[in-house]
Amino acid sequence: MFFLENAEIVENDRVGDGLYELKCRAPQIAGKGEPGQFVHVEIKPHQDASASPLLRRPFSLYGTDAERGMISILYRIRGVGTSLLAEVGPGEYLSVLGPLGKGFTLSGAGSAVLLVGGGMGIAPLAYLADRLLESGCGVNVLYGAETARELVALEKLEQSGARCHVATMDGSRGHKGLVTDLLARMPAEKAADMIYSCGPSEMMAHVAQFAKERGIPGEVSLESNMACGVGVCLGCAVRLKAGDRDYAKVCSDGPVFPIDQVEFEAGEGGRK
Amino acid sequence: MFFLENAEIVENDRVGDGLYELKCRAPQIAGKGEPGQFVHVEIKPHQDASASPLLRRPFSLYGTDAERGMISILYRIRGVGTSLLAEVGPGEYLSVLGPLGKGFTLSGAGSAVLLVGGGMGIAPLAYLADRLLESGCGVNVLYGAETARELVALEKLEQSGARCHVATMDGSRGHKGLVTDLLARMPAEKAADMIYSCGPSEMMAHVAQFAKERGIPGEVSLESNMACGVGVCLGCAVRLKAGDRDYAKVCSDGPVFPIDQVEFEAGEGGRK
Amino acid sequence: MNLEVDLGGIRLANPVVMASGTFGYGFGYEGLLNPNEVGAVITKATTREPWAGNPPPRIAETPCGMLNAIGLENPGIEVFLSKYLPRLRSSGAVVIVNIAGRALKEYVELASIIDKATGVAGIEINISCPNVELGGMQLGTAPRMVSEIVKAVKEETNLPVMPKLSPNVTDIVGIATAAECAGADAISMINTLQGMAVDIETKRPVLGNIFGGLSGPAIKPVALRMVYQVYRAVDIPILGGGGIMSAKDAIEFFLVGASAVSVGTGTFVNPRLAMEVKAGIEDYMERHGHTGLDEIIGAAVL
Amino acid sequence: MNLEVDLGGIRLANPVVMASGTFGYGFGYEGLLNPNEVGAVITKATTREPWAGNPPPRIAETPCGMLNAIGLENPGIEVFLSKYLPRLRSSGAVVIVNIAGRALKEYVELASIIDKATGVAGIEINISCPNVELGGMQLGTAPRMVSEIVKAVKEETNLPVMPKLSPNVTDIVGIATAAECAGADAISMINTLQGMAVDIETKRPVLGNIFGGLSGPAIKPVALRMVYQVYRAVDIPILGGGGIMSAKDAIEFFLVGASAVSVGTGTFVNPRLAMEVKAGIEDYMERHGHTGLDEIIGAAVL
Ligand SMILES: Cc1cc2nc3c(=O)[nH]c(=O)nc-3n(C[C@H](O)[C@H](O)[C@H](O)COP(=O)(O)OP(=O)(O)OC[C@H]3O[C@@H](n4cnc5c(N)ncnc54)[C@H](O)[C@@H]3O)c2cc1C
Ligand SMILES: Cc1cc2nc3c(=O)[nH]c(=O)nc-3n(C[C@H](O)[C@H](O)[C@H](O)COP(=O)(O)OP(=O)(O)OC[C@H]3O[C@@H](n4cnc5c(N)ncnc54)[C@H](O)[C@@H]3O)c2cc1C
Ligand SMILES: Cc1cc2nc3c(=O)[nH]c(=O)nc-3n(C[C@H](O)[C@H](O)[C@H](O)COP(=O)(O)O)c2cc1C
Ligand SMILES: Cc1cc2nc3c(=O)[nH]c(=O)nc-3n(C[C@H](O)[C@H](O)[C@H](O)COP(=O)(O)O)c2cc1C
Ligand code: FES
Ligand code: FES
Repeated sequence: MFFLENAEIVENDRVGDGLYELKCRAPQIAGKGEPGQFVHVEIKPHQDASASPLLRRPFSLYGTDAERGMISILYRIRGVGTSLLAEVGPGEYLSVLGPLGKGFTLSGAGSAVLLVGGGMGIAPLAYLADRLLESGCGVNVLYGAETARELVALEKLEQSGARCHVATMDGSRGHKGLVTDLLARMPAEKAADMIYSCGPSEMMAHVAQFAKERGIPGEVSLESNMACGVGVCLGCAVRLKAGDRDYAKVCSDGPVFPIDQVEFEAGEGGRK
Repeated sequence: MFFLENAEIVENDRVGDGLYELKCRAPQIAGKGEPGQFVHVEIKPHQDASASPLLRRPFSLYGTDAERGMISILYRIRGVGTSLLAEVGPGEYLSVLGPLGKGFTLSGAGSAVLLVGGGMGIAPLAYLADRLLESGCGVNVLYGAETARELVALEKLEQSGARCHVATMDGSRGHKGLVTDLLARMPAEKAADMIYSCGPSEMMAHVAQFAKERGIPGEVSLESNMACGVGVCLGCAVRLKAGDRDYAKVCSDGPVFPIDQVEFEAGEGGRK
Repeated sequence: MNLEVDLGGIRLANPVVMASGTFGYGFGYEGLLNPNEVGAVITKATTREPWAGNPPPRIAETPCGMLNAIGLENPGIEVFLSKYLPRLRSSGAVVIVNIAGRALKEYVELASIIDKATGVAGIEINISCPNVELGGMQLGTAPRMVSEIVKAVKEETNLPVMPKLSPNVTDIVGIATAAECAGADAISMINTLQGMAVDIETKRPVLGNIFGGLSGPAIKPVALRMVYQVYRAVDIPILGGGGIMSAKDAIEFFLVGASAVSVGTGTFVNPRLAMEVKAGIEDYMERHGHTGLDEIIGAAVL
Repeated sequence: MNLEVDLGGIRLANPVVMASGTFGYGFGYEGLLNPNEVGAVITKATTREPWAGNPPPRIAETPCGMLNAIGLENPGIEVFLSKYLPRLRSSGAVVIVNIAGRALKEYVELASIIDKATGVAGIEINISCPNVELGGMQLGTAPRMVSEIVKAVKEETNLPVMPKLSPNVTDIVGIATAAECAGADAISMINTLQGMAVDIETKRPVLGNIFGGLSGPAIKPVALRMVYQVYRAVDIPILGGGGIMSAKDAIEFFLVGASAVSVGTGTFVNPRLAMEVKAGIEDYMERHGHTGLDEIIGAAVL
């Protein structure tokens, strides 16, 4: 069950270099959305009509506020669609379709979970952390970025009570290097009951390896070019494992998949 | 000689139902533009990319102010391009190509001229009136519109010193009926030394007939769909007379043509 | 206002049809757009056996259009009949099954199997998919092949049969008349134009399959031209489409000779498009004083 | 940075060429874009005798594209040679003359006349115009006809000869290889896709000629696909174009195998486009560490 809402933008703020947080009024989506699900957003056009995007663009829910009827997304400017999205302002309207896809399986109260996110992969994880903390889980977050200024979800994560461990490639905050380096520092016993991850493929590959070694179940959120977003066009297909005969649809079989069902090829299915 | 200018919009005001006057800073065009010439304007895109215009749109110069480096156009919302044009505001920029085409032949000082305009056809004539009055001509204007509210150039014309005779279809101002009805009221002797006209084809057809009967030379400004605006694409071709073997290019052979070179077919070449 | 139309023996309550491959098996947009609201649902291409489809990426965007290279991924006719058709049937939707294959034999088998099923209103023969190595478009670009396939399918079934033509041909009229002579009940057009996209940073084709099918507003002028040409040449009804994004676009197709219109890519942009098109057609007809679609079908054909 | 390129014997100082019919005889944009700044100017189609062209309207806009139905209006070869060529020649521009006709004989005559003129760098054979009743596209859609015309023209002249292919064909590779075998020095592609537009208020085709040629960004995916296919099949250089609106678009054409690019409709939108494309190609090559165009030509062809 999903909705098509003409959502009034309440804020669309620059939160870092090329990074934006957009909040809009979409009460039906706000009432139903779950962590890991996404919205499919129509983009306003470019001055050059031939460069204007025809298709919608998918973004993970970064948060929902059912009471106020608001949803938020966190996004990075990547191409023409996201550039144009950054130009809309409060009071304007966007057509938003959602919530779409399968979200994360929420762990039971009391369990200890580990979230590993890189770049924009943090968006669905930050929303997930909120929900897990509300339900009484212990939440550890390994959060990686290029540089401290890009750790745009850190404040939100810390405020909601998650224990955050940070890595930046330039060492401007936390560990200098890959976020997956931090995995090695996790206690050998009971590192977590469940692992959730979203980010670049290389990162998720490491996380999957770690989960396998420690025998911890987990889930990852994948990415793919989309047309419909609802499972009818078969455009978002990914082969989860090299040997699979069939393709999975990121939009409706996922975007969240069990971590042990995915083999990560360099560059594919990941989020920057 | 023409220019491509990125023109800052200074005002784009609604001056009547679906009628707008746009002023922008285009110093090179302002310095060279002559009455009857036009500018070719790039249009900003539509929310629906597939409805956005690719091509520029032509508009007659309604006025130039070489000192302040400003030009103005007067336009009516007709389709998608003009609708979008009405949405741009002061401070925004438009790419403007011009001045293009052949303008009106200016009459010598002291001559008595007659201008006959209908609808948006008044735009080039109002600019022409200005110049003719400056050079010491006596200017009579026959100005027709559907209703008084559409006589948006009347004030400008009267301020510049032209003698205006008005006709409206609904009789809300001046003569009730066609502007060409006013032709019959012109003095039989020396009605004018020269006639200039722009408007619907039916109107121009009457004016041409009148000019022929009285033996007065004249000029008309025509319209046609355009691509390049500068004479290279041959897209704006019109057949001036039914018997002609060749087509004329409105953009570069015109838009102004000697009145006796044109046969007016209903609906073709006119301006609403 | 009567929007009913007869598409070669398939009765449609309204002329807006969901294009194959863009509406799955009818329930992808449930709640927003239900299969029984539209004139008919043309299901995703079904083959004899399951097909895995092409490697990703399968989608790329182009100016006013998109490329797809799905490669006819589908679970095969048996799964279609057991898993998807029953639900569609019970919804009350008019179901047209789009069939594809690598060779004549597969089309024949599919037709004979579908003929025995209940709840199918007609068959659309996909001889125009640009995204598969064998079959698909290859079969649809020679009049003789088109004729053979239509004849063979007609022999297996009493259902109305509608070949879907490829625009990637020199002579669309030759193909259409071949189809008509072979006994086609209607003609569906157009499928996608073959195109490609390139990524200048990676210096690679964007699509896993290199080539894909271009759909969306970009192709509308080509689609209108072909419908116009075919309308002048054949007497069977035409299902017209390609780039329809509004009621205005749909009306253009009626005016050049389409009896019904298909909406594809437009649904991805606006999931309610089919219903908005339907409403817009009604408005237009009312405004122009028309009471039946036959008054506008082909009205602009000189 | 070396942007020089050899287009089948025509040496271009830079690879950005003005497409036939969109730059007149070189001086329409004087001051903004001069004929000697671009790689070459391809002049508006010239026929043996003057042609009046098609009735208006000749232009319509479509999503991300435009239709034209000029109908090869031109003053004929004699006027071209006496009135337009001298000025172009003295500007220092590289001039390629686009020729068209109703029959083989006219092409032959044109070639022999142009061969005797001075200041022409090459001949583009227009066998792909969708807007004339006879000749034009009809001649360009059958490999045998293409072969005959190219051979006949080659016999009359030592100038490099470049047929311009129509995209309105089932098998572009067959046409291109026929041209190559017949002795073509290069291939120009693509001309416009045949399309039409309809006015739903007047219920008439928009264009006086009903059909027109679709150009602009809408056709770029089709053009890229065809250049890619032809590049794999022939050894002569390709002048690629169709919908180029930016340096990025141009680079896409190089990557799929074009040796030079043509800019057409884009100039109407942005008169300085050719020079911006040239500058953008230089930037790209610098950024990617390329020193010659040969390093990117065909780089994305698998
Ligand atoms: C389920 C899902 C959730 C996502 N969540 C987020 C998020 O929370 N924050 C965020 O910043 N980004 C997210 N993305 C990625 C986001 O959708 C892309 O960055 C965006 O579509 C790029 O659009 P563009 O026009 O700016 O880029 P383009 O210029 O179109 O292309 C840039 C890149 O984006 C990819 N791309 C293009 N079109 C699509 C499409 N239709 N679908 C997916 N990718 C495409 C291309 O492969 C290309 O590499 C998510 C993607 C998916 C599939
Ligand atoms: C030399 C000249 C001077 C003009 N001066 C004025 C003026 O001062 N004020 C004014 O209001 N209008 C003027 N026009 C008319 C103006 O150009 C059209 O109203 C405008 O192009 C319509 O664009 P649109 O996108 O709103 O309409 P569309 O939706 O494109 O179509 C509406 C109508 O405009 C016509 N049209 C479409 N494209 C073009 C095109 N490229 N060139 C010309 N006509 C086109 C179509 O035939 C159609 O009937 C002038 C036209 C010309 C040729
Ligand atoms: C993602 C996608 C999948 C498609 N799959 C099929 C298919 O399986 N069978 C078929 O005949 N046409 C298929 N088509 C073509 C459409 O049915 C339609 O003919 C084409 O897209 C043109 O219409 P449009 O511009 O409205 O999309 C597909 C199109 C798209 C975009
Ligand atoms: C108005 C117009 C006139 C054209 N005239 C000719 C012509 O005379 N001869 C020719 O070979 N191509 C002609 N063409 C085709 C262009 O040269 C070019 O091949 C085509 O427009 C595709 O490129 P584009 O999308 O960059 O415009 C014409 C195109 C347009 C738009
Ligand atoms: S995006 Fe259409 S099936 Fe996933
Ligand atoms: S608009 Fe191109 S020649 Fe007049």
